[in-house]
Amino acid sequence: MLLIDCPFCGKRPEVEFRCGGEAHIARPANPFAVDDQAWGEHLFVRKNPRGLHAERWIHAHGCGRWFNAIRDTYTDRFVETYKAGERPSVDLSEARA
Amino acid sequence: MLEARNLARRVAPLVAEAPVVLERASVHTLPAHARFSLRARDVSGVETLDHPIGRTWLSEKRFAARLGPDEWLLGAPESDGDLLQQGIERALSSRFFSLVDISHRNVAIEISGPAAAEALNAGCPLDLSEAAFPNGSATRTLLGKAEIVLARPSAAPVYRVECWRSFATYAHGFLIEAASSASFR
Amino acid sequence: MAQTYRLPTGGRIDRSKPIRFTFDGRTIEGFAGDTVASALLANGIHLTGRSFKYHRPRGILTHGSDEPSALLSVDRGPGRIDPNNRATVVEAREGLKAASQNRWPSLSFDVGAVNDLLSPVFVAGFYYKTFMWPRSFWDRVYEPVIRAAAGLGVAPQVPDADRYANRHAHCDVLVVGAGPAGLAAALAAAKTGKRVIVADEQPELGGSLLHETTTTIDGQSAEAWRAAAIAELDAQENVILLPRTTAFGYYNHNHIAMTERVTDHRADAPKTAPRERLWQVRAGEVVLATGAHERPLVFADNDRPGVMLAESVRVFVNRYGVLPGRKIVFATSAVSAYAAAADVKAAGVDVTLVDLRPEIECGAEVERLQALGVEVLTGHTVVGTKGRMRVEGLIVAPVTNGEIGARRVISCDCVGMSGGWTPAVHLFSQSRGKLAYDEGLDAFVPGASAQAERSAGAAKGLYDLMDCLASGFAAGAEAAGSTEVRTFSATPTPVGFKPVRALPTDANPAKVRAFVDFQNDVTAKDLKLAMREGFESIEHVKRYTTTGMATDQGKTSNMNALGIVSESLNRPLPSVGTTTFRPPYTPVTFGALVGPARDALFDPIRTTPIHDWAAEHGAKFENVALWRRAWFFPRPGEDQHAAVARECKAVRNGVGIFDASTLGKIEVVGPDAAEFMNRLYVNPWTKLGVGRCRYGLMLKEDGFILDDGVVARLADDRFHVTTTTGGAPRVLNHMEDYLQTEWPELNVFLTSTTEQWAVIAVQGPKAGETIQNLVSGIDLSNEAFPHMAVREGHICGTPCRLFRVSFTGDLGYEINVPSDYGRAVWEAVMEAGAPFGITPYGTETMHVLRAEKGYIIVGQETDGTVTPDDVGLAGMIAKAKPDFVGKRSLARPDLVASGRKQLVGLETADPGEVLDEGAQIVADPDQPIPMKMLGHVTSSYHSANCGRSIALALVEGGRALSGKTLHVTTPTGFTTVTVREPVFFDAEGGRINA
Amino acid sequence: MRRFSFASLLSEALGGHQGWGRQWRAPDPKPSYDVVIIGGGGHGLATAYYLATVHGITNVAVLEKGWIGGGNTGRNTTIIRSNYLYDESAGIYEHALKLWEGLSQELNYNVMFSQRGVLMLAHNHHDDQSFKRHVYANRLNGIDNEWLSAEECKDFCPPLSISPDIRYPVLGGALQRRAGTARHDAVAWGYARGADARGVDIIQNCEVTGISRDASGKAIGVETTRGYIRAGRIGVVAAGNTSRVMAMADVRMPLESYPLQALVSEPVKPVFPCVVMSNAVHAYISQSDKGELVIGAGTDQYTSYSQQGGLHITTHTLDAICEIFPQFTRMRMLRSWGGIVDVTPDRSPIIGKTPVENLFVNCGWGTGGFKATPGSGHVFAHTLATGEPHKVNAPFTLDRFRTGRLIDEAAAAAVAH
Repeated sequence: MLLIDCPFCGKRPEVEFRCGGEAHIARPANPFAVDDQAWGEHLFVRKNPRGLHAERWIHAHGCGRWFNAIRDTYTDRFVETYKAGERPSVDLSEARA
Repeated sequence: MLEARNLARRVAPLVAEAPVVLERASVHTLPAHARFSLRARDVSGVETLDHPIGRTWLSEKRFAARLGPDEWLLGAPESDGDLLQQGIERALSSRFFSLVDISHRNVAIEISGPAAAEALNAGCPLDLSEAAFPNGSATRTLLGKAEIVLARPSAAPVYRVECWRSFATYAHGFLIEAASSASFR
Repeated sequence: MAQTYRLPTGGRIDRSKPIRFTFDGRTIEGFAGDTVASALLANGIHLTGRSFKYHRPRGILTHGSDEPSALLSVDRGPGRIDPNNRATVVEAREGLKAASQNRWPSLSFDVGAVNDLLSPVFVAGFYYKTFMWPRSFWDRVYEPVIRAAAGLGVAPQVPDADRYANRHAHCDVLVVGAGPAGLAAALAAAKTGKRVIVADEQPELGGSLLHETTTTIDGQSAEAWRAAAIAELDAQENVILLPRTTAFGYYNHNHIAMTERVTDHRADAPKTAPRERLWQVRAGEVVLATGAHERPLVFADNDRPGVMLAESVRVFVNRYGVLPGRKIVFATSAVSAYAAAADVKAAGVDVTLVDLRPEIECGAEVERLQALGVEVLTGHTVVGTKGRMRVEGLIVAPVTNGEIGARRVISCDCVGMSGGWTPAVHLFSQSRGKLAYDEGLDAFVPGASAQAERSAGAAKGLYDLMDCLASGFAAGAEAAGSTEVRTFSATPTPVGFKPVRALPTDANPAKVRAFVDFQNDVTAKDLKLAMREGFESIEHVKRYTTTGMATDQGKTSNMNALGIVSESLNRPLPSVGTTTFRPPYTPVTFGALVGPARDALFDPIRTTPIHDWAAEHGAKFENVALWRRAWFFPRPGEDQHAAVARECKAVRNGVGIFDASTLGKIEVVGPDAAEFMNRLYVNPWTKLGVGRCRYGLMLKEDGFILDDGVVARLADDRFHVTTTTGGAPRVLNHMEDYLQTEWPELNVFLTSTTEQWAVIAVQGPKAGETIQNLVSGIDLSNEAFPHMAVREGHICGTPCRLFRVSFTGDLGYEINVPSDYGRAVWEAVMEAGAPFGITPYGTETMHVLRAEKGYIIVGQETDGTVTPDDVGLAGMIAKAKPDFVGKRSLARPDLVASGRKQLVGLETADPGEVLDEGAQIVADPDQPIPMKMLGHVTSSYHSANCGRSIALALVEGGRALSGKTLHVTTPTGFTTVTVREPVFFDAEGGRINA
Repeated sequence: MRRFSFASLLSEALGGHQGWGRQWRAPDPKPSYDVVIIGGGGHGLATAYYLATVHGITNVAVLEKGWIGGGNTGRNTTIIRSNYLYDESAGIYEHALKLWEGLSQELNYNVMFSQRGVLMLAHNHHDDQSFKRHVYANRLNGIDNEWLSAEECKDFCPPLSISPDIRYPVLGGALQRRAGTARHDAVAWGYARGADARGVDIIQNCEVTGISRDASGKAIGVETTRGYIRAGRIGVVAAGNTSRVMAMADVRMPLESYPLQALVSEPVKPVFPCVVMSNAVHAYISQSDKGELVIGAGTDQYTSYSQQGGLHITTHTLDAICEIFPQFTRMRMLRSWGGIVDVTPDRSPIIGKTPVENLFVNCGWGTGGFKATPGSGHVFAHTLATGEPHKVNAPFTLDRFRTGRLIDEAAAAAVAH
């Protein structure tokens, strides 16, 4: 069971959280401006990296806030967590594939 | 809401449950209480609310547990419910907030005794040690398969477990089972 | 004669507390402190069971949790019988009944032993090559026979009489293993004041110190040092000592799972005490002081009862005061066996020691042992054993430069063997630390850590007592953030061994059966066969031969198997790889993992404030998500059909009352509430007036229906949203997600009020008359309070939110009152409705009544692939809104394509025939299989009000098929239906406004 | 290929089994192949086998970064069934089931396909309706599936508790009698041996590190840890690692990889005669030929390549198992493990062409890939051989995530009201 550092509550056990998948996928401001291909990708295509991954979590059985995390999907180690709307301090483009 | 106005009989979910007193941990149901869920973004300067997440402002009769950056569980004796509501409305009058009566949504159970924390840890994955969960702590968490708000209102080994009413039978049963297991060395 | 092999003195057993238990019906005497194994040995019993495949006689190999052979069924009373217990771990207790396994009719005469004669055929992987003809014989003949022969013990037959407990715990330092290294680590960590937990699988803490009789530490006996260390730890409040507790799993982020055996060893345990307790520890730092396992030697017929590990012989003598034999031969390539031989000799036993190593490599230990009167044969290999049910002799031969000399039989009744030591790196490996091969130690040792842990003592290959103590202390101090260093003085431990794989032999290699995995009957020959067949990765070898897959998970076999593979392939051992260690370290009862989550605590049963009333009035209940809802209210003599028919008619003709409390409720509050609702629902909300309600439909972003429910506007900035019962948590999550992450600029807050309100639906033409005298402050007239309106007022003096809504198509109200008043208000409404024949009804009647009106139920008419248009609700969609969740997806090609399934009504030709829900629909029942299916029946009931059966269905292009005939599957064939509009009752909708 | 039979076994027994040769060779990679298959699991090996046997294409390499069958093939709970709801899924799983029924004989390798029956328990009205929908749909598709009452469920699976007093009483169940289990490792080995005998090169310890494309964008070869290999066509069958491999050709996939856990008990004498699945309480269980209870746990909630999940997933599964089989609390968990499953948004596979010419993909089997192994390999071989999908895999396109034509079995079983 992971130990997750909620930006509001500190380190808490995974069972209090729900994972919301890949982070920083912005909903297009005007969905009708994108074609079916792009809309399909928005809905379904995910990076799914082996390595650093920006993902969404909600401290559902805690403070109830959504936040983001950078986790290495190979080691399952969290590099950082940060509030929704903020950017991570690590550069994900350098993350190992 | 003032009880005097009500003609209908009130039936609490754990009304029939007698206190369970075991050697090292005891489980009691607590009487009805006025409670509100307060949601607000800005509470600066409001003494009863402006404290860290996970901490509780406590007076003799009322409490305000900060469960998150914008969420508080407020409590008062049944008869003080309207006053509490008015107080919050006054204090936050110029700001955006949501105040919702949840007096009947929540049920409180108390577990106390030297093994109270250990019993809670049968289902609650948090560190309840003196350093990690001192007097005045409160947080939403889990007890087995039920979500609860766990509060520690005093320095004594006494914990208040609040859950939604339909989970009360489960939470109560869980605590009794846990208290009896914890009592066994 | 009882306990003829018990030494007159010595050992840690309590001779003042004799106990009696049975083994295969025979009474065994022992003492408190015995394991079943030590007591059996004290009674001269070695034969304890039959092996998995060949049903060979097997005895006790080890003294601990790595035991692969001595597995017993243990009976501690009714509901307390379980198989596959290691005799070396089960503490003997009064009244326990142990039984051998995998034998029939008896342990000494086992019919299955015929397999042993067939062993030339039954080699590794033989079953992949045969049993294929005739095809049908696999299921009917071969497999049943194979299954019956395998499987060891018998599964419990009745529900468990025991309880189990769970405990989450936190500490700064967790020390796993309380041998010398672990105790030293704990002492160091405890001194810092940090929170320390010490867990050890044995009943007493101390590890190897429990059988050291001559060793001293810091000038005192090992036992005195051990006792002082434990006393010191026990006295500290920051330390929790957990004997009988096995750390079995090392999970992510220093989450360690351990089982504490609480009552199995106690005949006097209170009935309520948990049998086991699962500890889930979140540790800041972990010290792994898990010790090492001794390796068996691989030689012909090394599996005879009486052949044991050398150190185990020593443990039985020193710790339990038991002689495993009267004439014991040690066979070894490790110096540690000399200590065992010396201790056994001191106990008065005739001892011979055979060392594979040439004398020159054996050092001073040889002379020391000879001085005690022990015959020592260096440079000798073992080529076989004598005996069957018990070893009677060891066949040895000198070996010089690979040449085997003349054989010699040393008669004996016990063999102690040692092929060296393997650090127990299981937990380290589970923590995903990298193992490193140490050639000098011929073992994998902990390399780079992946988590906050460190190993100490024998677990990292340090076998000298002084080193163990020092490394333990250093690890404990470091884990606790201290830099304290301490040295210990202790009797030097002779260490070192020569790695051997299969022992050299002069026998025909095709005939030699030298066991590597004792439980799964895997021989060195099997491993070589696997390699000949191209299975070269150790994982392949393991899977093909099943070595290492037994209940000891390879603790005794893995290194020998690896070594043999490495040697045969002529590849360095690390390149063959080590198998991955997975939890659990030793098997863990399901009960411990389940803990209290049984019976009433398995899953919460959610009930409404009116539940008890319903139960008192004979309701039958159904499970809906976690809720238990009243299903129908049968009167005496009524079956479900009759009860539902009566309830349905009562609602249409008078008034019915229904507990709708389980509906999800969310209070949406804030100046941007209407905008938020606009973005989430397909419907428009801006113009919904205060005091008005609207049916809302919500989609997922993929365009499919997520949920529905009535929404009331209580104020400009306050909505009372309702959801389906099962959808309540999902909808709130969905809303929170968008609110927090997509539209944080909106000033809106959400609060679940599902359980704040009891909801009493009063439905039917007499609904208004029923409640009018109970309500105050609300004008119930049609003009003042029309359909789809909401008012706040009082009922029975209790504040309420009164909705004029209907899920029946008749006049209806939903009374929301604070939950604690639900039952009283319900009873008041029942009383007020009595003159109108008010009838309580359950979910089944609710379903029928809404189906009569063609109202959908999300999850029944929809299934996660259904759009608003599919169910005829496209009209709900606000045309003017540029966007809402799911709108874009509704324009995807397949969602606008023709031929989608659409909601229709179906009528059977026979009005009495009720279709099966889930039945499939075809145009032509005579077409060949596979048939083209047009859709399926989503809802189907007998409607008492329509006087016939009714059904709703999703049918391909269904709306254009009205009046057409289709065919629907039945349990025996097909039946004919006519497609129609999905409204069966009051199609004009007049009743709702009546 | 040396034929396996009781006679050959017996004759080898007389000679101490010295005469058995390798079941498959260990060749060095050639510079070029007609088809390169990335991934030596069951699906990849089956693909190679059918390329050789059905299509006569034998200049084929299967590249495996570890040892064959070491991924999900060797980590699953071996359940095989075909009683899926939608025509598309029923089509491919039934195609596979028919191949399973003759597989041991076809491969001359006993894969121990055991038609013990798979019983799916209904615990509420919604299950009842949903399973009947399946039963009827299967019947019209020619797939066996029948509805059993609770008592009939108990007769079929005696250890089952049908007490009305348990939390979610058993109301009935859907039984597919032709469904069952197989010996997972043997499937990989049997296909490997069969493919190898027909000339396919199975190359272990060979990790693909790049996919090379020509100026027109066409895939033309793979970079590997054992050198560059030219390829006429490339089939990616890399399960949990598909996203990574496809990224080498700049193709982004609608996939996420999750840890899936499973466990076995200590072995016991035959006690559990079939496979039981319960969606409502999230559990499935069978007993292996060795006697171990084989129990499937769930996936963790986050993506991961660690093949390790949390203990709470295991405990949750065992809660459910012990609720319907209360006598099993005294059984012991012997071994638990994790695999990485690649999951598509509709939990159905993607088998077919990709936007890159000559690059084909077979992935997204999620938690259900083992049962499809023969069918998946068979139709993917067709796709690789002809460049066009077989009619059975034609619906399982990558394009469906654009058009919305999803094949969502899980949504069809959505938990109700």
